[in-house]
Amino acid sequence: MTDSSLDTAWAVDWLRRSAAVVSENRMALIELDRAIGDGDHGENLDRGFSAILEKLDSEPPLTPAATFKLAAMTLMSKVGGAAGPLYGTAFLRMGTAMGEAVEIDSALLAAGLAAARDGVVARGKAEVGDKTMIDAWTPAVDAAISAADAGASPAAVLAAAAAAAESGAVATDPLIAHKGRASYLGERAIGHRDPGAASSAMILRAAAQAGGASA
Amino acid sequence: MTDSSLDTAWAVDWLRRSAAVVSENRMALIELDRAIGDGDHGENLDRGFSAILEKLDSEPPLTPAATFKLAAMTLMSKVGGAAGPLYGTAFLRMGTAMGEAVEIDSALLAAGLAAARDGVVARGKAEVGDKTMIDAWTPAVDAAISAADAGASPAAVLAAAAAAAESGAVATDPLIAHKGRASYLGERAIGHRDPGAASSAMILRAAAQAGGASA
Amino acid sequence: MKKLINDPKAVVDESVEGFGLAHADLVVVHTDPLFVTRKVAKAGKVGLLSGGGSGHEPLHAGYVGFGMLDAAVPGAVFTSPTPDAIIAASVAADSGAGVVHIVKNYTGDVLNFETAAEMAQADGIEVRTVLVNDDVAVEDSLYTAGRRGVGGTVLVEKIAGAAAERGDDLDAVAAIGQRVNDNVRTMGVALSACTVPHAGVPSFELAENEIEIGIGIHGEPGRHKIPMEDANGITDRLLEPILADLAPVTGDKVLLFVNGMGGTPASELYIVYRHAAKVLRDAGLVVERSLVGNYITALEMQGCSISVLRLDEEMTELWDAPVLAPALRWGM
Amino acid sequence: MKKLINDPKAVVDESVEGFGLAHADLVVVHTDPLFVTRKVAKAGKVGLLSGGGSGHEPLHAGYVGFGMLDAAVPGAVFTSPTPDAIIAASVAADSGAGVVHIVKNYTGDVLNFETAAEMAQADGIEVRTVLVNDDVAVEDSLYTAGRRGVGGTVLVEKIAGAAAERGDDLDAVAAIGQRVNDNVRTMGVALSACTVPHAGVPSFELAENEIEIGIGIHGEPGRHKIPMEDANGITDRLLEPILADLAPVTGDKVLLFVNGMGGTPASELYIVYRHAAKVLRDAGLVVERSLVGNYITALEMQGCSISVLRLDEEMTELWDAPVLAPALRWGM
Ligand SMILES: Nc1ncnc2c1ncn2[C@@H]1O[C@H](COP(=O)(O)OP(=O)(O)O)[C@@H](O)[C@H]1O
Ligand SMILES: Nc1ncnc2c1ncn2[C@@H]1O[C@H](COP(=O)(O)OP(=O)(O)O)[C@@H](O)[C@H]1O
Ligand SMILES: [Mg+2]
Ligand SMILES: [Mg+2]
Ligand SMILES: [Mg+2]
Ligand SMILES: [Mg+2]
Repeated sequence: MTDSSLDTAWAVDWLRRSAAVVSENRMALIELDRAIGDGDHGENLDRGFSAILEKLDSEPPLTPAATFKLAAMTLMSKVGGAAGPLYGTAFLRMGTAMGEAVEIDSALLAAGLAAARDGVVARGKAEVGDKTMIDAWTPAVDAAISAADAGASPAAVLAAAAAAAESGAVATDPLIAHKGRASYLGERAIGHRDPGAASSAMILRAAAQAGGASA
Repeated sequence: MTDSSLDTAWAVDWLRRSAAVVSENRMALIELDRAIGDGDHGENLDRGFSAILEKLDSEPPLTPAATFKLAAMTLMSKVGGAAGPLYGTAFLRMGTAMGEAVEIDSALLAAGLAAARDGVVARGKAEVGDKTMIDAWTPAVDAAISAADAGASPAAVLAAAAAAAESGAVATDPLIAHKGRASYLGERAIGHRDPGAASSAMILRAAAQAGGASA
Repeated sequence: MKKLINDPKAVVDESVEGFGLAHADLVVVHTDPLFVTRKVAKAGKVGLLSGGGSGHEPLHAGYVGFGMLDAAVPGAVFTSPTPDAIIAASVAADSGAGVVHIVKNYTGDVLNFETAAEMAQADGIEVRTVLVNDDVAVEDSLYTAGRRGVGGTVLVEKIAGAAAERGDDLDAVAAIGQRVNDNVRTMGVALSACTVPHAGVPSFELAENEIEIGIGIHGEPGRHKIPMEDANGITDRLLEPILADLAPVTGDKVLLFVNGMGGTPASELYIVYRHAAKVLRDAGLVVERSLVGNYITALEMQGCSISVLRLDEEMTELWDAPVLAPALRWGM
Repeated sequence: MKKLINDPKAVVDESVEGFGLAHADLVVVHTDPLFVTRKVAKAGKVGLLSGGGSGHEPLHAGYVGFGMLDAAVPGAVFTSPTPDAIIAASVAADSGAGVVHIVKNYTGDVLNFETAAEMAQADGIEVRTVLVNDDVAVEDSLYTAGRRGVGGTVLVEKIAGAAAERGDDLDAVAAIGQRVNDNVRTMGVALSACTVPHAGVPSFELAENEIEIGIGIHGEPGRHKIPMEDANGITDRLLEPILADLAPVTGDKVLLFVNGMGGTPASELYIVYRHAAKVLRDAGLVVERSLVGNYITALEMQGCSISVLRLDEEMTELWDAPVLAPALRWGM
């Protein structure tokens, strides 16, 4: 791995850091989901990412794409609810976008993140402003593409994506939800952060930390 | 009615005052029963005595005995639980003991109270110290007989009975119960007053007030 | 207090009225006095009657129907019904072969049913009484009112009901009811108290991490409070006195009944059932029949009771016999 | 949080295991992935499968049996099951005539069942999906996830189950399921919240005199909070949007389903039933069939839902057809 590319170790580290941050924030995500959903988001993701850790130990993947496909299959079969298929699709599409590459440069990284986001949109049909994880992913992808176009390193691309995702998550606070369970609440969802946007920001921050740590 | 006897008006007044005191203390009796029973004693007696009031209006009784039999039949068919048959039997036996008399002197009054108490014992098999209404009735009957033997007026007999019943009720506080629901509690009943003893003391106080008021 | 009720004093009347409307194909509700009878009576059959305070639904009215009760007499909430209602229901349940009263052993129930039985007998109706007292939480001694009738009541009603339905005579029906009672033991636990509508406050206090062991079905406090435990631990605590008292021997066949107190999800009852079945198996018993659900409740109390009934062949056959009541139905 | 559970993470596995032990005569529990199938499958019959988050017991596993479901797939508490389990259950439920998936309309359920259906179809199993969305509390617009599937689900499962049992083909079973969904409307109320085991705290807050109108079955907040009212008032509030949306005409025959959310005594459900039956009668409708009890719950939540299903002759006939499942049984 060089300054200008990320490798399988990064992908694995990303997942491990995601597992750690989700586990640490399990209760916080439950609380967010309790307010405008059914209170299981933290539990569901924690179950899924714990299972990923076990899989990473028992069948270490050989490429970034294989790493993300392992994550996708595990999330799909362990998480359930809305987040399982959505995160599952995100990681699956990212893996597919990365093909056989073992070194991920900034352009491929941005393309991978865009494919992940497009996968979530394809499954969930949410638009920006619907108060879903898309409100974190779309600004993250936009920032990643801009950074990559401007010649930034993969680590910088990830840092830009994470920061944008965090702002995007915060920006869901004043919204009415149009998708997912929070949409049943109408105006009562106002003032609450979308749990999926919050977890997406955490996971993208984990990607940046893995990128920075190994850069 | 004279100083030396009570009449039907007294009997009716007793029941009316009992209804009033039970209704006023409905919640207090519920609380006592909630602590060591099932929390219905106040509700049950209130239902019974309210029904007695209606009956007294619609079919005014002509003798003390008829008054007490009306009370007995109403309590028996409206109260249920343990208190219904026990109070029902008490008033029934008191009525029977008074026969056709329209003037109740101290001796007959004491005999009536004793018959009432004996009826409760016959049905419920409780002894003094079992933490039941008998712990109010037995000292009341003893005091009534002593007073009558000493030549006291009926009003004074009732006052003595009421005072003794009140002490008897208070004296149930430290006891373990051997009859009724409170017996399931073993030592946990200690420190609580028996609800039936408490209501008996109230009802006997009502008798004395009716006697005093009309004396 | 938050309840789906109107006037607290009308709870029983309105509820039984709704019950009658919802199950008009099976039961008839009589008012003033209030009691419930089977829609299609069977001539010449021994009548089976039960009753007691309300708040234990579906007990007893839910068990009125083919193969179970002929009449049920609901009292006020947690208060035994009065003799006049029991007598009226006995008259309705009698088709000449006599009536068996199934009475839970509480002072109030015993006194009111005793009075009613006396008066019904005086009116020429033969009455036998089966007194249910299966609760091992209560010491059965001279110094208590004796063991309470709890979960076993449902089993007595089903099995005696099947005996009456097949044509057993008065003494035989009473005898099989008694045999069920002699072979069943129950113990309960509460995680929360219930609130009697007319009282408006919970019937006892439990701290956030306390449970009440040896609870009855009237919101009365139990044997003692203990700190919260897991389901397996609680199940062990309930089964231990049951097995000590029932003293079954290896190879005995039993019916395992895990009953919800009203406010406990079915999923939790099955977690208790799972461990109870294992404990019985480990004790060398054969769980031949099972019942899991809210069958004898204490309003919205959270908790459960476990009953173990030692079966013989006849009891098993009568248990399996068809029953068609609002709250218990199989074979038809 | 006080619950009769062991490890919060093992609640579903242990509960379903206990369920399987208690009903070993009717169902088989498969683990890893977890699903439940009918003990005696019928060859050549269309398979009926449902599933969803746990915590709604007896839904769905309680309805596996003759005349109803062939398979049920329980997810984690309040969390849709995953595609692998749905696929495995679909394979088990298919005897060559295809499988109908009955799915409650929640994003999670829809996405997981969609994925599973795609993959099962790719494996050569014909799948049809009936999406249940009977909850009138939710606006069905482009700006929401659409109406939720709630109480109507039980009715869809029973009636479509009877159609499958009598031998209807795949499209016909799906069509009758769809017809039930099109003719049923539901609205719920909560008097208290429930506590998801892994969360350990109640799913929403209600003041002592507040109730939540338009509640779903996942402890999610409802449409709005209002001050506590009496049962008749609450019943009126639930029926009003149901009737406005269903728009029945005088003389229509309906099934009235009063469902308990898990922590409400049966007596209260009958008080609601009593008034609801009166309101429907006053609206010129004929209450032809009734169902009262805990059939689709939200753990120990206190409250209820009312469903009104407009019946036609075929639906009534299929409703009456025999069913033999752990939680619904008649005619056999
Ligand atoms: N249609 C959708 N498109 C994108 N994201 C969605 C959609 N529906 C729900 N989500 C996301 O899923 C999150 C909820 O996930 P989770 O709580 O695990 O599932 P469930 O709602 O099934 O309980 C929401 O906070 C939201 O970000
Ligand atoms: N065997 C008995 N003999 C005398 N009094 C009794 C007996 N059993 C119960 N009681 C009295 O009845 C009272 C309880 O009455 P109540 O609450 O109305 O009936 P229940 O216990 O059926 O709910 C007790 O406080 C006690 O005084
Ligand atoms: Mg959620
Ligand atoms: Mg009492
Ligand atoms: Mg009582
Ligand atoms: Mg969920």
